[in-house]
Amino acid sequence: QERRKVQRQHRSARPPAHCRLQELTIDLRDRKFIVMPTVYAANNCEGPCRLPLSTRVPSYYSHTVLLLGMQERGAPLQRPPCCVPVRYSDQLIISLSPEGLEVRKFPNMVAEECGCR
Amino acid sequence: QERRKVQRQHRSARPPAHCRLQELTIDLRDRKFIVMPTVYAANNCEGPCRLPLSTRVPSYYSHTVLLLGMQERGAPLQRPPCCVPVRYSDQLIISLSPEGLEVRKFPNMVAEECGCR
Amino acid sequence: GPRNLSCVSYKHPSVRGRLGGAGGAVAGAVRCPPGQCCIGIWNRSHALVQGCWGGGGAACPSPTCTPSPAGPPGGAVLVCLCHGHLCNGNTTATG
Amino acid sequence: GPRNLSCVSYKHPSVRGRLGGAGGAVAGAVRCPPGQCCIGIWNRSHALVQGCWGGGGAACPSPTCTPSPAGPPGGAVLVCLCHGHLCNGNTTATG
Repeated sequence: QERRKVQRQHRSARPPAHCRLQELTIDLRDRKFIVMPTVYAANNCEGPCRLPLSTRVPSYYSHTVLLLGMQERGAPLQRPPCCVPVRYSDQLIISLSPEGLEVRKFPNMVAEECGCR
Repeated sequence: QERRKVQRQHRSARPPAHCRLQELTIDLRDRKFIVMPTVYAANNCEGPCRLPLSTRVPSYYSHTVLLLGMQERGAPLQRPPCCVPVRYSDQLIISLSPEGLEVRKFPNMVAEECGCR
Repeated sequence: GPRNLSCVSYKHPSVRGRLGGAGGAVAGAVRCPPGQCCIGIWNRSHALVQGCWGGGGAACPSPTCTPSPAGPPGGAVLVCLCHGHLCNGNTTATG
Repeated sequence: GPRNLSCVSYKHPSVRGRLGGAGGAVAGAVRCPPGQCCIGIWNRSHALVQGCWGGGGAACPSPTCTPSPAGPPGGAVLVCLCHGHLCNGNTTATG
């Protein structure tokens, strides 16, 4: 059974066996107009996309399965299937501009689920 | 101005400058239960994801922009942003089994739009 | 490709599912969306499915229906694609 | 992290937008979703925003509010994160 929670492994640990959500923190301190957060858990999708996907990666599409099939039969693909976020969540950002402080919700800031596309 | 239609370039031509939809035909003749189609235009998303995305790739998310920002500042990413289909269409498949002929619509068979994720 | 072709539309009762734009299990004709071809599928003795097919890179260079074997070996299924008016109704290859 | 913390809730009229769960421009208290911290943001003379903050990896190790500078240099904005009951109401660093 695949665990669908964020894998809290160290960045130096070996990469995941299949495409899955991994912990990744993004530092926003160089964006001076941002008051909060200074760092946030954006996460990332990492790991190989290989057949059979059905037992390995919960979110997959027929298009991906057919691309992987081509690749397995030795047909080179310009762009092989890739492990990417397929669901995101929002992040509140508190920023300071000449107009004052603003609290705003930004969509698609945090990777929540991964799939092969 | 970016053309959003399928780029009908030959496979041997140079790769696209940015992430975009490219023509790709998938051969289904080795799947013996399939009567039609024998080949179909599945298409694929190809090309690099680079900043700024706003002027290059219509579909992009904040998460991707922040990952690309990390990469530009020299932070190595386990999984850099990738050019993938973000919208698909269906494909009718006519198959023959011992139960007879079946016409069925399969979802997510044809890449229609690309984005960096 | 051909624009708004008319094709013979038919579905044998044994066939599950349907072609886009095809009617029920009665013989008739159907007008196809732009760019589609006529398709006909037969087994040894009778027609199985007739209607519109394609779009998105499908090709039907022939104006007439010349069925050829398709699907699993031994399945005895013949398929034609064509772009003539009601071209999928007539074939010399089957009874 | 702390569970269902209560925090002081306030928004100065000059501030656009709102924190999750924070009320209007009146002083009060708010109960946070599990795992969140209390946050307080001040400028030189007064509080700007107080309420709940975080989830998803945000950390607030301190039980009390110790504001530190944040945001653009010269912006004179101070921020604290804490996990004590109504801890974002009191700070010794601002008037």
